[in-house]
Amino acid sequence: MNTKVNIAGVELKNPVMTASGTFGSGEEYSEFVDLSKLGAVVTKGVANVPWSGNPTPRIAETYGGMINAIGLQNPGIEVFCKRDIPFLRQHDTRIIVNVCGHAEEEYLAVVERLAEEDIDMMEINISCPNVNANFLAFGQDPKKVEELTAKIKKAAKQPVIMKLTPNVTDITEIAKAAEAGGADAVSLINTLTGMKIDINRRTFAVANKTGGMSGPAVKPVAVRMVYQVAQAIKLPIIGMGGIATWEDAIEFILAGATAVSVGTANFYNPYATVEIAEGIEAYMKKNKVEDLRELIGAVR
Amino acid sequence: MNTKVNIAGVELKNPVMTASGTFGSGEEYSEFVDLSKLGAVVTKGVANVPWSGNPTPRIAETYGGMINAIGLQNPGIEVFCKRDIPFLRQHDTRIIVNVCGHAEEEYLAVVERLAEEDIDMMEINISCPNVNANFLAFGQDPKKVEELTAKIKKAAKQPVIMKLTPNVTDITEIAKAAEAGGADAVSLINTLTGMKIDINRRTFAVANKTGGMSGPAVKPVAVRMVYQVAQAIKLPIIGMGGIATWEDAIEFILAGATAVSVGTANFYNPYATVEIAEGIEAYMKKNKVEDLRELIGAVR
Amino acid sequence: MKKKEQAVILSQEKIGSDVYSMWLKVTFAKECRPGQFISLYSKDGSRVLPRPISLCEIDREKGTLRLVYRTVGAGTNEFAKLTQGDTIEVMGPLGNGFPLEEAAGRKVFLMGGGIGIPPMLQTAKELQAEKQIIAGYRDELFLTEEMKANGTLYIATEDGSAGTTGNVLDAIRENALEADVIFACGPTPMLRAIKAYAQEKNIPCWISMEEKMACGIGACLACVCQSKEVDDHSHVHNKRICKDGPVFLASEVEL
Amino acid sequence: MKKKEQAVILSQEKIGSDVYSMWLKVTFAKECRPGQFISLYSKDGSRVLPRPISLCEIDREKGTLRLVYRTVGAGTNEFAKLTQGDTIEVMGPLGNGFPLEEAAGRKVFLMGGGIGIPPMLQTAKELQAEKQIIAGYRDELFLTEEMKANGTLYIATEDGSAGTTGNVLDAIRENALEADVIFACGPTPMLRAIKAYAQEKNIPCWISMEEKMACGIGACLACVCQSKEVDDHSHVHNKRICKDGPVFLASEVEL
Ligand SMILES: Cc1cc2nc3c(=O)[nH]c(=O)nc-3n(C[C@H](O)[C@H](O)[C@H](O)COP(=O)(O)OP(=O)(O)OC[C@H]3O[C@@H](n4cnc5c(N)ncnc54)[C@H](O)[C@@H]3O)c2cc1C
Ligand SMILES: Cc1cc2nc3c(=O)[nH]c(=O)nc-3n(C[C@H](O)[C@H](O)[C@H](O)COP(=O)(O)OP(=O)(O)OC[C@H]3O[C@@H](n4cnc5c(N)ncnc54)[C@H](O)[C@@H]3O)c2cc1C
Ligand SMILES: Cc1cc2nc3c(=O)[nH]c(=O)nc-3n(C[C@H](O)[C@H](O)[C@H](O)COP(=O)(O)O)c2cc1C
Ligand SMILES: Cc1cc2nc3c(=O)[nH]c(=O)nc-3n(C[C@H](O)[C@H](O)[C@H](O)COP(=O)(O)O)c2cc1C
Ligand code: FES
Ligand code: FES
Repeated sequence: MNTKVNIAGVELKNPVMTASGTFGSGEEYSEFVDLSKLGAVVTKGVANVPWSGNPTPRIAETYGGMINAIGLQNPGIEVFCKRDIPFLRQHDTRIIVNVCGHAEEEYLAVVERLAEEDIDMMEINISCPNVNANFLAFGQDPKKVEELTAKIKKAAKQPVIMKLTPNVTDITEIAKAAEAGGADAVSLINTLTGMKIDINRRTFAVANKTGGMSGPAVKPVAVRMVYQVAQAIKLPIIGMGGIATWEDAIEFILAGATAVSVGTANFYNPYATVEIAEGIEAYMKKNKVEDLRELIGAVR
Repeated sequence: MNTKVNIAGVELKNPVMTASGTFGSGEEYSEFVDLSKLGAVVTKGVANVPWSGNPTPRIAETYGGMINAIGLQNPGIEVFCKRDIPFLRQHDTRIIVNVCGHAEEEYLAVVERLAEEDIDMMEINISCPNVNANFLAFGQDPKKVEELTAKIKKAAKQPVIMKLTPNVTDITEIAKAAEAGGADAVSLINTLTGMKIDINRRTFAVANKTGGMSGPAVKPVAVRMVYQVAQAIKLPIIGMGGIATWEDAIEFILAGATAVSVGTANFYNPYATVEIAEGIEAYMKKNKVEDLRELIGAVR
Repeated sequence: MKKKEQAVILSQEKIGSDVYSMWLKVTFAKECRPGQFISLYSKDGSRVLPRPISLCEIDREKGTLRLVYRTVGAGTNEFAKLTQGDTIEVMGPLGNGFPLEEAAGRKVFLMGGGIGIPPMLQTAKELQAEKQIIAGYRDELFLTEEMKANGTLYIATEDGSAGTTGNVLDAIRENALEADVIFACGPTPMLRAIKAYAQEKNIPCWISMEEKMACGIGACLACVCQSKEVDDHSHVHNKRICKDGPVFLASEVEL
Repeated sequence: MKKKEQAVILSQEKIGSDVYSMWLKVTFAKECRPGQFISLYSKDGSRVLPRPISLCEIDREKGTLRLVYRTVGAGTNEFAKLTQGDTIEVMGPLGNGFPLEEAAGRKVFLMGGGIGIPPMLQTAKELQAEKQIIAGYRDELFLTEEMKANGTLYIATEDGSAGTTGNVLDAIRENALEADVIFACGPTPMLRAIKAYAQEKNIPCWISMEEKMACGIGACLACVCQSKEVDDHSHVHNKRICKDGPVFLASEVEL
């Protein structure tokens, strides 16, 4: 039975990865799960310099999920390379570094710095506010996406995954732009922009007013977008958004995902990633699926 | 204490209405609630001729919500005018007729037919697939929205509410288009496009493949959009999307909604609408809010 | 009048490897008819839709209802864990029920397949007629004693472990049974076969249908089936199973 | 090592009009320290985030923990309904706890305000020092007997119904108390005032802080507070309350 999948020439032992920002660089969760049992660890977004992130409260619970406005707090690429990559390399898993920036130069600085590092892929978070475009995200403008992808691809030594925001009219247009720019894969979905108001304090539940919604509540939107993108482009897709069980993971794979990321679910089940990897295997055994790849995009 | 609100010159006794398609034309729910206690009843979408809707299964449960692809089944405007309007007129509530169509002419036919009818407002569902634009919805294209709004306003004898779809990059752009076209109010959100795959049957959970997601799970997206639109235009806003309790209703009102619609919640609590109206009153009493209008958009 | 209310569980019993029997105390038992159903609601806020379950028995004196259901997913598995004294949100009575008057005094088949068998019990109990109850199981039997007490019971099992090997129609043939009227409930392929049989024999046949439901009362148009004629309410060829059904004259609906 | 597991409720008691005391059986009690907390999880799938609750007492022999909490929202109200024998998902032990070694043998204030009082109980039980426990309440008292058994208890109430009228600092002044070290837990305004007092008196002061949490283990960066110095982990002026705290040296964090 084969659970291996291949993304841009990088083989993952199984399709289960972590969603950026929900798993740090793996250290904290390594008390709960053996990182070597995961297809890949995707790290928290890292920028060229340290970012302080947003004021608190940074999160709020919502029905069946949460909103967060962490604001991409990170220690900067230097510390990350010295501390987090060596930690992850001790484990038999793939390392995917999530990259953020406020402007093209910032992304490129990180991508270039990563060239010499022992990492397997990078994932470019294009939902970051674009300081040069009134804080609309890069990922909402297909032209910007294609340009940025092309520039990153030129600078990058490792395969590039473009991570798409769901806050768009037509996700296939954005996915096609990433493909046209030369991306090796796409991942989706990042968070849905949401808001919660605390009616007792009569103010916003997160200090940033809006936040990114994640968790089981968003799954139908994510599955729909993975399916649409799978019909629109040829690149491998990493699916995420509300995955909490192996059933959820299979649903994304049937919709067209080659691999899946587990995010918010880690918060209420720190064993989720490994349980999902094991659940997928059990499902394959029970349903006599010889090769996981048979399931990818099998529902059309 | 004043709970009355005014939308385009129409006074509602309280801000609680029903969400189109979840409440029929009120008859079925009148076994559970006194329709005269509601600010308005918004009817199921009606077209110029009867529509058969989609094949079954038409709905599926999702985490904290549901997806539906009813496909706007309706008996057509003639039957509607003869049967449903007289039924609703027996109650002391406002009648808002939700209108759907596949093309401009179809909308206009309904709007014109309604001119002579005793209704209070109409709500135009622009999330319907536009047969003249590859089945993208009218509501995803600001130019189309402005055009359609202008034409409807010209034909309409009653105030016109444009009902916005959330499946867009920038909801304020669409809201501004409705305002520019002359709309009297906007309502939002319609359903978020979602998908569910049944991993046992290995097929789509609803026959139509995709469906519209609704229920408590979508509330943060809805609140965010109501807030954004409230900052962007001057028209009154009817807020909806996951409202199930009076707390939810207050949250929408604080975000900028003048009135609120209750949809999916009716399905699991047929008393929800009246409970919410009563809950708002109790909240006002407890917090010494003399006039509900003080709360509209009070969180900024 | 329909109500949504908190019902109290009087008893819960496992009567098969995945079949449960539950008695509930409700305020509306007096208004219930055989073939109707109630909606059950989950206590877990992540599940917002109702689970429709048919009435298996109605005790109007005591104000109680019996439900017999199979655990197939999260909702029914949650219900199976409830015990005496627990409460559950229910809405009912829903749907039309079987038209007993059409069968009174006649020779009747009451046909149930699998988890479609339970509604036939109260139907049998109330129907004054020559009752031939034909119950089709996969393997395990349930409710047979109660059925025997209310009619002549014929059993079919797919695995041949009891009665006729095969389905309910095989049981009819094997026992050379005949009837003037049919009431049936079960999976769609079974209903389709029964409809064909009734057409062939030219006897009136009422079937109880299933579809995913949201409102349960006819407002949302989720649960339609196709009707032969343009329906009076919808003005298209659709009938609402929750309100116009779940029991339909087989000749009037497409299966 | 941290664990997430199903804990069994050994007892649940209402000890105030909205304050509950619960004993839980867990596997990790031996590793728990005063000032640490555990995360509790709702059984309702619509609520996915943890509810962090401080350890009020630790019985390492029996492997049990006591929590004392106030019902403020859906989660805590759900927990309050649990009774003996029920189970609840918990994760722990979390956070750093109070640095008992910094106070051992010295003259200490253990200051708790409102629902910040409970963690002071286990702290008092374990600390070998001259313990002056100062507990500030709005009106209703709770845990006073247990506190008295583990130190000299001074009470302040906002409504003046017991002890000093006012807050914990008013109680210190009224009783002319002094200390070499402070451990404190309570609402932010109280902590802010205590920090100022400690600064003025030039005594070391550790405070336990609160923030909304998602992971509870330091991975998500939800629960940060501002630190004076660039933090070693974050490399910005942020410390994680769930992992680097909840107990911080007051002079090192901004309030
Ligand atoms: C009129 C009617 C009467 C019924 N009577 C009985 C009965 O007496 N005993 C019994 O065991 N079952 C009966 N069913 C089927 C029962 O409703 C489903 O088995 C149950 O809803 C499954 O819920 P779940 O959460 O366990 O499964 P899940 O599959 O997790 O449910 C997911 C969603 O699909 C819906 N759903 C799943 N299966 C069905 C189905 N077959 N029909 C309608 N909705 C479904 C659920 O209500 C829920 O909204 C009846 C169905 C209908 C329509
Ligand atoms: C380290 C720490 C220790 C705590 N110890 C105790 C204790 O011993 N006793 C006690 O009664 N309370 C304690 N609290 C506060 C307690 O966590 C909240 O009262 C509780 O989470 C409220 O949950 P709810 O569902 O009832 O309220 P809701 O307001 O419905 O909760 C909604 C969301 O906000 C979060 N939240 C609400 N209030 C707080 C808060 N004050 N701090 C952090 N998150 C919050 C909840 O966890 C949940 O995610 C502690 C908090 C922290 C951070
Ligand atoms: C607390 C939090 C922090 C996140 N930080 C990042 C980030 O740094 N970079 C990124 O690309 N996505 C980030 N995300 C988005 C997730 O990686 C993921 O796309 C999203 O949460 C949907 O998956 P889920 O529902 O499984 O959480 C974050 C999500 C959460 C909840
Ligand atoms: C079953 C169903 C049918 C609907 N039909 C219509 C419709 O005919 N016209 C329309 O404008 N919106 C329709 N909607 C959308 C609702 O009016 C509402 O915008 C949406 O469901 C969000 O609100 P809720 O979360 O409270 O349900 C329908 C929604 C549901 C669930
Ligand atoms: S379930 Fe709504 S019409 Fe039947
Ligand atoms: S709650 Fe995640 S870092 Fe503290």
